[in-house]
Amino acid sequence: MDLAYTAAEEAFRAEARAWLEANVPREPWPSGDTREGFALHRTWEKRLHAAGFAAVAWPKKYGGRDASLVEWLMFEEEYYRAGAPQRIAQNGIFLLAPTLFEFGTDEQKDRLLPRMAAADDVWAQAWSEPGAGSDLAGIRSRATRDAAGGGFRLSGQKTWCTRGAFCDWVFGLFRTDPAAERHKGLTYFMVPLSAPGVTVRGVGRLDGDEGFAEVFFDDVWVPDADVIGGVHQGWDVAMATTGSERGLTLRSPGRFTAAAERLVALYRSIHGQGTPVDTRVRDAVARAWIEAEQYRIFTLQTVTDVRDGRGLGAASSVNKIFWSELDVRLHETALDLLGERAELDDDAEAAGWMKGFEFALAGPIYAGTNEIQRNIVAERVLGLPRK
Amino acid sequence: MDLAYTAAEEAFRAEARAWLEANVPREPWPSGDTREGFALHRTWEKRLHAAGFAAVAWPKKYGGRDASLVEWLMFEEEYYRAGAPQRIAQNGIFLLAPTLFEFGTDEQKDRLLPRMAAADDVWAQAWSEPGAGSDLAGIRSRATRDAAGGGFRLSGQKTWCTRGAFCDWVFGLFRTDPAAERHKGLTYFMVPLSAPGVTVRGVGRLDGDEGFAEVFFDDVWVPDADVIGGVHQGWDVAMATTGSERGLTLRSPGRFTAAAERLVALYRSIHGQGTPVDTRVRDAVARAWIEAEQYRIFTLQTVTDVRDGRGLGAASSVNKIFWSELDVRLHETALDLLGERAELDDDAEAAGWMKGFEFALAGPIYAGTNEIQRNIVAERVLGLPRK
Amino acid sequence: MRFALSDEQRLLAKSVADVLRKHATPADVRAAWSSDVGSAERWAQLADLGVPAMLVPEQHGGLGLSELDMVVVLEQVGRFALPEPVLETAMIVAPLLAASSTPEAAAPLARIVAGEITAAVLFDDARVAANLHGASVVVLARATEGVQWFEPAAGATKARRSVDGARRLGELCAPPTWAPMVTGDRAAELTARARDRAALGAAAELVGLGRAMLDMAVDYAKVREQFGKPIGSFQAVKHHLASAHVALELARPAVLYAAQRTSERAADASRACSLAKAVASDAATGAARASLQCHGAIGYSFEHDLHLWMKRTWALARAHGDAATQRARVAALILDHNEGRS
Amino acid sequence: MRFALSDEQRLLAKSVADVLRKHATPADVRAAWSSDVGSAERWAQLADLGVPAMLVPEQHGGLGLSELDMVVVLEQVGRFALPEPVLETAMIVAPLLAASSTPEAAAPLARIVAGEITAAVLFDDARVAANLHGASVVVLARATEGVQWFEPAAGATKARRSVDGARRLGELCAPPTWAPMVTGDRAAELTARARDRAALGAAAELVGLGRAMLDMAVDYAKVREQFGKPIGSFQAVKHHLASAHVALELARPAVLYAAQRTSERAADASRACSLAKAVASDAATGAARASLQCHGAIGYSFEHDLHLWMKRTWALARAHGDAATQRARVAALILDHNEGRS
Repeated sequence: MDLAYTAAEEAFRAEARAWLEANVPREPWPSGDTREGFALHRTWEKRLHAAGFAAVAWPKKYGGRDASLVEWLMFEEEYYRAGAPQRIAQNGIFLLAPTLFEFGTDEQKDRLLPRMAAADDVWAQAWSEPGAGSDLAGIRSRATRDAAGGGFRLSGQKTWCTRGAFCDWVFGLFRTDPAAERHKGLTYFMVPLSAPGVTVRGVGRLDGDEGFAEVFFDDVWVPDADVIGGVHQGWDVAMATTGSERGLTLRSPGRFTAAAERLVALYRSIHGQGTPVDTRVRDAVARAWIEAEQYRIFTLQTVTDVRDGRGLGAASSVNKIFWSELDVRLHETALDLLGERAELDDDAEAAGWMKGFEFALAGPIYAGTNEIQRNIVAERVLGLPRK
Repeated sequence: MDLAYTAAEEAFRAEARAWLEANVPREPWPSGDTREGFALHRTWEKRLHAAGFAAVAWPKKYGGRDASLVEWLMFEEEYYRAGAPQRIAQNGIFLLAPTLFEFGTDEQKDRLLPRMAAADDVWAQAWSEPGAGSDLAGIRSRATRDAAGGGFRLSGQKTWCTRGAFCDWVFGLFRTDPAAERHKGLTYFMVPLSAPGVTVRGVGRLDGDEGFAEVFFDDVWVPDADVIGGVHQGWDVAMATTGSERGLTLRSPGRFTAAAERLVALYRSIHGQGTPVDTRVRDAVARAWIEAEQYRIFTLQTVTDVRDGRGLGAASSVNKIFWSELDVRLHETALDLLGERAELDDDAEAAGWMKGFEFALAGPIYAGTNEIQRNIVAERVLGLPRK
Repeated sequence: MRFALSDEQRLLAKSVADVLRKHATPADVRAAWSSDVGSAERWAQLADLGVPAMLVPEQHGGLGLSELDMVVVLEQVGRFALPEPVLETAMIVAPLLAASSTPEAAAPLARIVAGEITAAVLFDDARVAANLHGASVVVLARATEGVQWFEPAAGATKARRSVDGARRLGELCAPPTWAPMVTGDRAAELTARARDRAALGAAAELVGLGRAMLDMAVDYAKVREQFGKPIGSFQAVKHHLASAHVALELARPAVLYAAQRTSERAADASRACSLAKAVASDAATGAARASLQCHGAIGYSFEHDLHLWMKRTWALARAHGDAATQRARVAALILDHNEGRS
Repeated sequence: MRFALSDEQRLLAKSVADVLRKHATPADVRAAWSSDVGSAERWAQLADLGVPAMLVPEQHGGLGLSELDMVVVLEQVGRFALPEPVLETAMIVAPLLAASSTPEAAAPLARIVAGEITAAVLFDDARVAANLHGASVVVLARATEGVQWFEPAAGATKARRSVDGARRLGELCAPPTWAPMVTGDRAAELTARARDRAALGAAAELVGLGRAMLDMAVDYAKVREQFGKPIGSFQAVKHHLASAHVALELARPAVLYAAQRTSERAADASRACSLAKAVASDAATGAARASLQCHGAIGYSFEHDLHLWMKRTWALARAHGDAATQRARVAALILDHNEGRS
């Protein structure tokens, strides 16, 4: 057991902290899930890229800086601590890119990753469909071999594509073998939203932003070069991405430890010196802080496991259950501290926590509901019978 | 809506309170789930009977006093408020008797109820079997028609019979049609534990008492007169009893409101004047008190429904989920108040709460686990699909 | 002892529901999100039903009904997520004006009873309240200083934005000269009773909101399929919804009980109101959470009605004392003042 | 950065587990319920493994191992519900005596290292502690007054009964003349560090207890059938056990982290120990509850082993500061002293 960081790692942290201090906008920006906010956030992505911070863990040739997993965690910690802007590039950088690294061809990586890192292409997910959900097995959107060869023709509808109304590309599964059952016969495609036959419709959502989209595909031509992994192999490829989404990469502890520190600051601003000690509130704040710290510590173990070559597999469900539920409790505690102020949408501090709460509520739902995650833990980790 | 009681009801309450004040033992007795405690508690049952308080809601001719449902609730409230002894007769009086009133013959009622009220016969349940559980459908104990006629021969094993090692009779289900599936082909029998072929073995339990028993039946002869309801009709009969067990009758609110008042007293004894206000603890105590009061109020509504002829049906599952979970939280709160003292088995106050906690933990398990109760609520009350 | 609504009360609930089903559809609630003023037509319809006059005694031209009747109406207000200020006008302010027994109260009271105006209330040192910006009469109810009402001048209030866009909040920017109509013990009593009614009324709305969200989730769980069967057949979904049902089933009688005790001026009335608000807040927020979880991503969408109910729930659960604040009130009564159960 | 046990530590865990599997069977634990004294043989076996000497520096004849090594052992102690006072003797008292650097400590320390005696500790104004009645050396550790150790005379202590019959509690009835061996800042420091180790050690045992109870429930849920299939195939059972697993999976690294930080004398060591005890207490009591619920009535029986583990859990979860007390300590550190994360 060694909890110390190397001098190089500490130097990296110092560099990231200094850059963020100098560059993070002082005033909060409009949400990146609105049209104008999205445009603004794209400029931020480009600044990150110019400084080499867009995708620190990627190889240099794709726009990264070959950072280690530990350095990546450090960067995330500093990023959230600095209150830096939302990452609109996250679907590409944190979800699609790991899939490309594992299943993509060199041509795909060379063509797509540098543009992704530079935010020339911003990516959206296209997983859900009106009749499919957490299990993805109900996917009905079809891709059929183009008679002329060299590609496929895609038809169908995808829903709940985050920021899909403003993005450049989507990735998702389409059914290439209609006779195959459930998880079989699916293929993983990447599609530019500018392709003929694609229609995108924005949908408002709970937190007031219109960052969801429905995407309709009407006989959209996609070349073979935009298939990831083999034809009909989409399920295995997607599982890698889904694992990534609910695993280590999407939810680094920095996000929660930073929120916990903001919660401590909120407590101090409300329960200043001279106010009576309120043990009920202190207990709730301590609990939230402790859970964030627990997740930070747990992640040190996870990183070590990954570095040692022990994959996470079903254990990533443990991860996802924990962070998604701690995030809800943490924000609930903040709203409880705010009391009647919590509902004020024109009180920037209150509205920030309320938006965070609404976002947190999506945690137990997306990337496989926590009900499904608990099934996975019970069946694949504890070995309980499926039926 | 009328929350007032009649003069007759108030007079009944006053009489019960006065009698209990005069008769409840000052010192706590050993648990009725031990052999010596059981004998002592039988004398208490006999005193209750002599005063007409053994089964207040029963007809006078069986040893009751024709009390109304409201009066019964009042009696329970006074009984628990007075800290009166545990009712070892409860399996007979609160579980079997309602079944006899609904399904029993006049001969059975005349023969069994007066002796039950007088604690000449104390009854145990024989529901569970090693391979059956909450659904009772896995019952394998058999009853076959005696070739000589006039009765049945019973074989098999029952487990977890509360106080079965000290009781006089048991009631339970036996399979009379081995070819019938699951809930069919069962018959409801009453069996004296003194019958030839019956073996009773005591089993210790979590709270240290030995009040559980396993009962073995080896070709035990039971006359037709000791079948309740029709042959093969045991399931319907048992459902009435099970409904009763988890319904209104077994868990009157008086039990919880009295415990909540004891919790308030415990809080006051620990957090006296001059100690700093501990809002965390106060919140927990208030929550427990509130839940007990909620259940008291809810029961007023239930009593009105019953009196108006609206049966409870599946709604009794709501009842059972609520009281069993509030009972656990209430006792947990008391143990938290006690802190390190909570584990002291030779500290009478602490040990009392710990025993109460252990007893409360059985609540979500027995009389149909709360998992099954939630299924019932979801399917029969909310109308969600079974499969 | 009889714990049940009367036939008249059931009929009242039905009459209100019939009107709201037609005139407070989800589309109407949604429209309130983009409107700065309340719907005059809907208020007129409520006035036709006598709603603003319910708690006003007959000698003041009112209907002389009880808090229990009012709670029956407010449960429907919650069920349909009605944006109009029934709680503020009919439950809190109208009976307060009537009980003040001052000549100054006659004029605003008559206009409320006639359905011409709506009202708002600010307790003690609060500055922000529902319906404050736009109300024709505002009551300042201060337990230790007195009770005063006034017609806010233009510019005296400004709009504040709630997470629930249909909830029109206002802030008092220019308080009137302090000139209480009622002072001393009487003011303390009027304020305390108005606070209790505020908590009780919010509790009733929350029970209605919670039930509506649970109904939505149940309907959805019956038809939405995953893994080849309706999601309502999965035990996890069943248990989420069953737990929400249990909480609501136990919260509703607590609200009815508090209303009855309040109408009786019983000794435990104030405690019962706090208890009702505490359990209704928790039951409704729990139902919101369960409903959202069972709806999955679709519930997260602005296009789905659930969020209209959910945001009202979040706001009302905290308004007039959140669950913890109300439990602290109960704690003070049971732990410090040695009040036994009635 | 490397967050993992070393090969030596894994081997140590295995060695302890091998001994306990053989000599601390459930039947042995049960036998401890009806015995007034600890098992001398089992203590000798632990001494053979070097357990009592682990945290004693080599210059005092000990093994000079770290708190992390000790925690690895204590996790196994919990897993097997071992009744012996490893926590009190090896984790709390031995290093305290060694760190006191007083000549008076040499004799009792040597006997502990040799495996001849066990120890107990009373912090501040406590009178009751585990292993107090029967321990050959008792430490009184008082932050503000000093630290003293003594051999209790006959009659100086009496036995107290715990809900966990295998846990031998004692009460100090006749305290010795107060004559501290260590006073002032040094005593405060020794006491604070001993308290941290106590919390940490209990946390490690709780993680082991929780895991053992979860394992029992999983095994049972695989074979026990209801409604014609194993109960482990029902989603409700799966989710109970999955939640218990998540809590334990997140608690264990917190314990290891606190141990490592303690061994490093790091600035956040004390906070980490409180955090570890808080989350381990909750995770273990949660696992007990889930396990009991999934076992149904059989788990309620004295004949089932579960209750041995469950009662130890209930006792240890409250000993050395329950979850709320430890969270309050963390709160004081993060809210009042402005300590950031390390």
